[in-house]
Amino acid sequence: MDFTFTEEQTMMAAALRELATDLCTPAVLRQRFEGAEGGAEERWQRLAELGLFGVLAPLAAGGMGLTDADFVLLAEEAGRAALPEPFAEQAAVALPVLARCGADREVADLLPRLASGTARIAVAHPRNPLVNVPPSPTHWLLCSQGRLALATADGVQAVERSSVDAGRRIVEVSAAGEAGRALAQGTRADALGAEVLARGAIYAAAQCLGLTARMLDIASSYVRERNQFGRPVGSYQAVKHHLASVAVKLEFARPVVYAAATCAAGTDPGSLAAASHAKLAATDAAELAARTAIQVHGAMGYSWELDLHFYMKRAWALSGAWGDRSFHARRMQRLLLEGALPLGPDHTFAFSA
Amino acid sequence: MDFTFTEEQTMMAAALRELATDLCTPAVLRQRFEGAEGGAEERWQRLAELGLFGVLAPLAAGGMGLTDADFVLLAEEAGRAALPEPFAEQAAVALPVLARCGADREVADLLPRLASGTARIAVAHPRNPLVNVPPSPTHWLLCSQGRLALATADGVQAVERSSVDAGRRIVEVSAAGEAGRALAQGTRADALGAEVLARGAIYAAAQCLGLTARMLDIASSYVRERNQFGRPVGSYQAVKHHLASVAVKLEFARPVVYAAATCAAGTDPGSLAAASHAKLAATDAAELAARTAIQVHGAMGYSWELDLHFYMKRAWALSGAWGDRSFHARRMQRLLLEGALPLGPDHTFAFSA
Amino acid sequence: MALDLAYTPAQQRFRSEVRDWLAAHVPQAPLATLESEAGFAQHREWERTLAMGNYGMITWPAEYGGRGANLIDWLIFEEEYYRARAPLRVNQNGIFLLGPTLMEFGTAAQKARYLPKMAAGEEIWAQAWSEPQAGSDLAALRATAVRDGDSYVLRGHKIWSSRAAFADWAFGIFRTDPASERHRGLTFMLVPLRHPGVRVRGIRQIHGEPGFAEIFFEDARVPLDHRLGDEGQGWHIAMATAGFERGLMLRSPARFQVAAQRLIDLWRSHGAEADPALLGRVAQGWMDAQAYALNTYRTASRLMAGGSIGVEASLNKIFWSELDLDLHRTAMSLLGARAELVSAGAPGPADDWLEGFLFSLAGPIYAGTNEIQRNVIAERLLELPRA
Amino acid sequence: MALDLAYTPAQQRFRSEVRDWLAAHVPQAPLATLESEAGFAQHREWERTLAMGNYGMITWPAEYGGRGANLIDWLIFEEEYYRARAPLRVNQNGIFLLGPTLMEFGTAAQKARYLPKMAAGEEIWAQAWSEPQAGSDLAALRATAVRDGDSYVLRGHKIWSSRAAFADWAFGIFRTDPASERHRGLTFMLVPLRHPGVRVRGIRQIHGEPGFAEIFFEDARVPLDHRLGDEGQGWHIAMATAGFERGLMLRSPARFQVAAQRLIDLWRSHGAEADPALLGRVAQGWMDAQAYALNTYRTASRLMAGGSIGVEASLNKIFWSELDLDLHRTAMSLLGARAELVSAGAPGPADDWLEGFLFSLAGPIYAGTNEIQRNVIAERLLELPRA
Repeated sequence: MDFTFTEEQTMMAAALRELATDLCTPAVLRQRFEGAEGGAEERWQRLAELGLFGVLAPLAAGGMGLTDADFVLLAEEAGRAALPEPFAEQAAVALPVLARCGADREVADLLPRLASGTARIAVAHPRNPLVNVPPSPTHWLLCSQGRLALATADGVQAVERSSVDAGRRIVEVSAAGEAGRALAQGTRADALGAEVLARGAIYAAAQCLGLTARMLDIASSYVRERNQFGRPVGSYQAVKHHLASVAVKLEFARPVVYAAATCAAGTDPGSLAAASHAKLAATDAAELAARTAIQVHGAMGYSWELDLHFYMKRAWALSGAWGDRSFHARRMQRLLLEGALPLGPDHTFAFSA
Repeated sequence: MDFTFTEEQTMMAAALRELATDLCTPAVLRQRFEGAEGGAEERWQRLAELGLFGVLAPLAAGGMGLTDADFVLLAEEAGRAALPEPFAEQAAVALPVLARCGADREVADLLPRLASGTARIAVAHPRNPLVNVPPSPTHWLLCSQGRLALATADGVQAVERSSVDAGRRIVEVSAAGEAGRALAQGTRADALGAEVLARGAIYAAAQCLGLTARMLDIASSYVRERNQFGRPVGSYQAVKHHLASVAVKLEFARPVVYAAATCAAGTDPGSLAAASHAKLAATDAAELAARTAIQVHGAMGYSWELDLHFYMKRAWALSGAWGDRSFHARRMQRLLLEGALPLGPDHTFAFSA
Repeated sequence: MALDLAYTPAQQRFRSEVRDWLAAHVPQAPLATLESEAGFAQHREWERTLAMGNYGMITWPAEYGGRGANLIDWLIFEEEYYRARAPLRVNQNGIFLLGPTLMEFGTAAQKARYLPKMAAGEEIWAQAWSEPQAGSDLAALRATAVRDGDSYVLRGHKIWSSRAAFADWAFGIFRTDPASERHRGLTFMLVPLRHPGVRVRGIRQIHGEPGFAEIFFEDARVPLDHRLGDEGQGWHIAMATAGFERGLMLRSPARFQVAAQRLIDLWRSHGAEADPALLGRVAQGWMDAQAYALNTYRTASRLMAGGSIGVEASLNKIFWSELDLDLHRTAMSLLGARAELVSAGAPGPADDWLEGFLFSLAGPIYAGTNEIQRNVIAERLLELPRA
Repeated sequence: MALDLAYTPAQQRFRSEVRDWLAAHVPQAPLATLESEAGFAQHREWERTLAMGNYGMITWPAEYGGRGANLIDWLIFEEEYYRARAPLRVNQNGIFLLGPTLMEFGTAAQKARYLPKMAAGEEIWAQAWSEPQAGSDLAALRATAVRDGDSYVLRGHKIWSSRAAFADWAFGIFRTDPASERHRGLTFMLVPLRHPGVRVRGIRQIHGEPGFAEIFFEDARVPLDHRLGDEGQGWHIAMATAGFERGLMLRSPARFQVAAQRLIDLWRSHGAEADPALLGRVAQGWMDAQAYALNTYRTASRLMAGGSIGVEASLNKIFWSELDLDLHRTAMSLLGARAELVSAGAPGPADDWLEGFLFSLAGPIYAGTNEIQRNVIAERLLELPRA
């Protein structure tokens, strides 16, 4: 039992933060919001150079062979930077699930290419209808009821959609249940689809942690500097308490997301509960952070010129992605009432780690 | 259309406030909490002398023949004082409903005695299982499914119960559906029972308004005087904002309760919605006031010595009386979704006034 | 008998008249956004239509182009207006804020010059209060209007000016005594926006549209009669204008009642898959909109009986802004995965709610932040000591 | 590999041992309330039983009567303790607060005198911090301990002293320099409660029981060796004690996990008639209790790896106190009309929840109000400026 991260784990996250500091600045996000490419290719290349697409890939596929405990801080950093690309979707949703289908020849060929970032995959799931696509996608992983399919990019009909979060490029897939070639069907496909959803939810949650921290930073910096009525806005107790409440939410969402990452592959009730709990706790924190950050900025927070809105909008978008609040809340309620989830103080870690 | 009270209405309320200032002091409440009678008889007499039991009674029964619009401020004052006796239950729940059964000889005889306070009635309803009984009750009004009955005090088996609000004396009735003599049965009884419940809810709500105002006064006074860290506690912005939020709740609960009083006798969907809305809004305000008042008092608010807890406890007790939060919330949800309640801006007063 | 909540026959007749007129005149197709030049022109045209029906500002006295209607009539008018889904009022700064201010503080010549064109929808007004360093703290403003012979020379930078992008005129306060501090030395000015030395630049808001503008005054010269009231009286007049803003006219309950009604419809279409807790929030939204409407009638009755509006304005501001936010947050939750969608062009329900949600985030901020309003309530209503 | 959330075999064995021991020793019938003399004696007896099993203070070093267990073991112990519904700890002021303080600041003689009796459950300690005019603002205290030859003479009035009604000793800070102000001139004292010049009076709380007491010092004379640390060092030592209070030991997640579990049971029995929104609150209660447990393991791991606890203590305080309040408010809502019932004597579910609800109201107040904790977070973690 050890609930701390290793130095290796935090250093890998620091490397991603450094990358983002160079290539995912607010200025770059602004370009994305204006419709430009905003350095997407370069970011993808640099992620690939750092080997980050392969963190969870088997050594045999050229990956690092690490675990979700090693990935979760990376997703948090991606969130902190509002990274536009579906990095977690490729590296920590599609790849580990595809790795379970490694007996399939095409999949076996694809895994090293996904791990190196030369292949680029988008992931559709009924609970994630608006798909964040990588720049120049090569493949699709398509989940639908009783079917898990792999498709090449040209084998999928996707329509572009416009989001309040213009940082990402989202599309909607039509006839996802018919496109591509089935890798699994029936209950096996549903089990793999459930893992896709759990992974999507957990890493969306991790991104929300990073977004929350970023918004809290932006807001705290602003109120330290901004003066009204002769004193810094941040010296008013009401402003302090608003921001402190965000800090509390963040502090207690973090361990929930980290714990969920350790059972990202689990399908037992405890693991499902952990994933839903993570999604709910982290999106709640991010939504509170957004609401609070704009409030303490005053009219300034409402302007396009400030960077704050890039992060707020990502938070709102992720809130609905990979199972919205209703989906996870209802699932959690069901799990708590059904009796399969062990309750009580001796069952804090009632999930398959 | 006039949403103000007349001078007569406010003066009558002022008279009750004066009575309470004499006879329903915190010292008296303290006696009640210690198990003593605490001047109950004298209060009842004085209420009778002022004619207040007869406000809604017909002139022919020796009453004032006034309307619920004239009574609602009286209930609010009863709440402000945490009046222990079931004044509203006799004067504004039982009496107007019994007046509809005036063809019954026993009822016709009873009405003037209720209006003068010489008879004293307790009211049981399935949604109000814990009944606040008057000192030396003479009668019971018993509502059960398909039956509205009148009983004499000795015809009812009631067991004393102990409440966190020891100001009132509450009992639970066994076999309410069999005691006494039926005045109405079937759908007519149910309609009268529904009016009993609506009236009980509306006047419990009105009492909660008064309780909220009282707790807000107590807390505001305390924080004006109490110093910590060299300045009044009430000068801290966090304390200010807590109490201001209570003031907002109170301001917007008031018109809801007043409007509901004007349709206390209604059985149309708008009137039922108004009653449930009143109960929810006023108990929410009172619960927030209680929580806030104790918080701004610090440890002091937690002590028996301070008067605050008399009012907090009444608020908690009334919250469950005459339909608890769940009952009214579900009824409101049903009314909003069923389609019988007209919605939209041109239907603000969609109840039978 | 008071606490009489039935409409009089005259009030019922007035409602019917308004309903009939709106049914005949409200444009069938939604107008383009106020934040585009074309849309602004369409809204201007609608103001002219309203004025022709004598519905432009029914509470104004007849001499200034109104009907002298009372506040209950105003509420009825607004209920019907929102019920008919009639367009946003581009003229609101003029008719609700500057109009009453001019009636109270203007000279006869000023009233004659400005009010009829305002009433006719011919001149549209912008607010010009805030400055970059004077947001919540308005007394920190620095823009100057220095007297020079028969004119004032305006210098400075106003911001968060609503409607200014396409409006004709703006009103605001300027420092006529450059050495003065805080509330002193300020003067209320009326300033043409298409004028030498006046430059307007739209501010993109988080939804990407320029809902506000900045106004740069670079030695803009206006005649002396563009001053309202006396020199140094600006703060006093501005507070009166702010009083009108906090009054009952601007923030109609009807708006929230319509939103609550739409939210119930949204539950009907999306509730089957929703967290049951959201139904509670939907119902709470309706109840709060209803409470706001009832309280507005209560305040209107009180004002008509000779009362005045004081700290109630702060209670109102908090309540409607939090209500609006709650309604839209609930809608966003109900829309779930699709809440983020902007369906540019064709407005779908998600689109309306998303735009409304973004707008609702501003509610607790503008017209005095809710933090400031809570201070006001604590200090004025509850008599708590200042820090 | 870190972020490893599996218990080691040794930890699993320890859990089994604790579970077995508790199953054999926890009294079958609930003890009488701590707030009665008889109940206090029963709880004292239970402390002795715990001590005999060497479970009294497992994290204390062996030399002082503990097992030198680490924080993860402590959490496991607590989980089993709450799972077994074992009695409240009457000894908590001693073992969690004064014990560690003595180990850090006491002389060898003081440690030898006090720690073994504390460990054995023979002497029960009360806190004596607050005074009537010094609640949140502890530095405003006025009680004095004036040196007179070989003793200190204590004068003053302490309040909100937990356990004091029946305890043997109290610890607190007194002003040894009567001319001093605020944090200076204070000294940490150990005071026998059954002693000439010391008078204890129970304070009835809102539930009617004397959970706290006042202590009046009327020229109570104690020897010099009742001083802990140096004269004038009192504030420093008291802050260390407060640090132990804010640490991980006192507020076990297990307590809230048991409450959340009971709340789910309450929904199972009362949910059919309940507002569906309450199910969301029930689930939120479980999730928050779970989050609190996970975060406690996280902090424990960090502390075991050499970290220290700073502003996290304030984050914790807010979270558990609001969680506790939410759990009990939800239960009260589920109990509906019967929530107000006190079933004196026979404890039914309503009774437990009502008592817990009243207790939970104190959570956001004691051990530093949540308002003060939010200030601390804003200033220390977010680096916002002081007012």
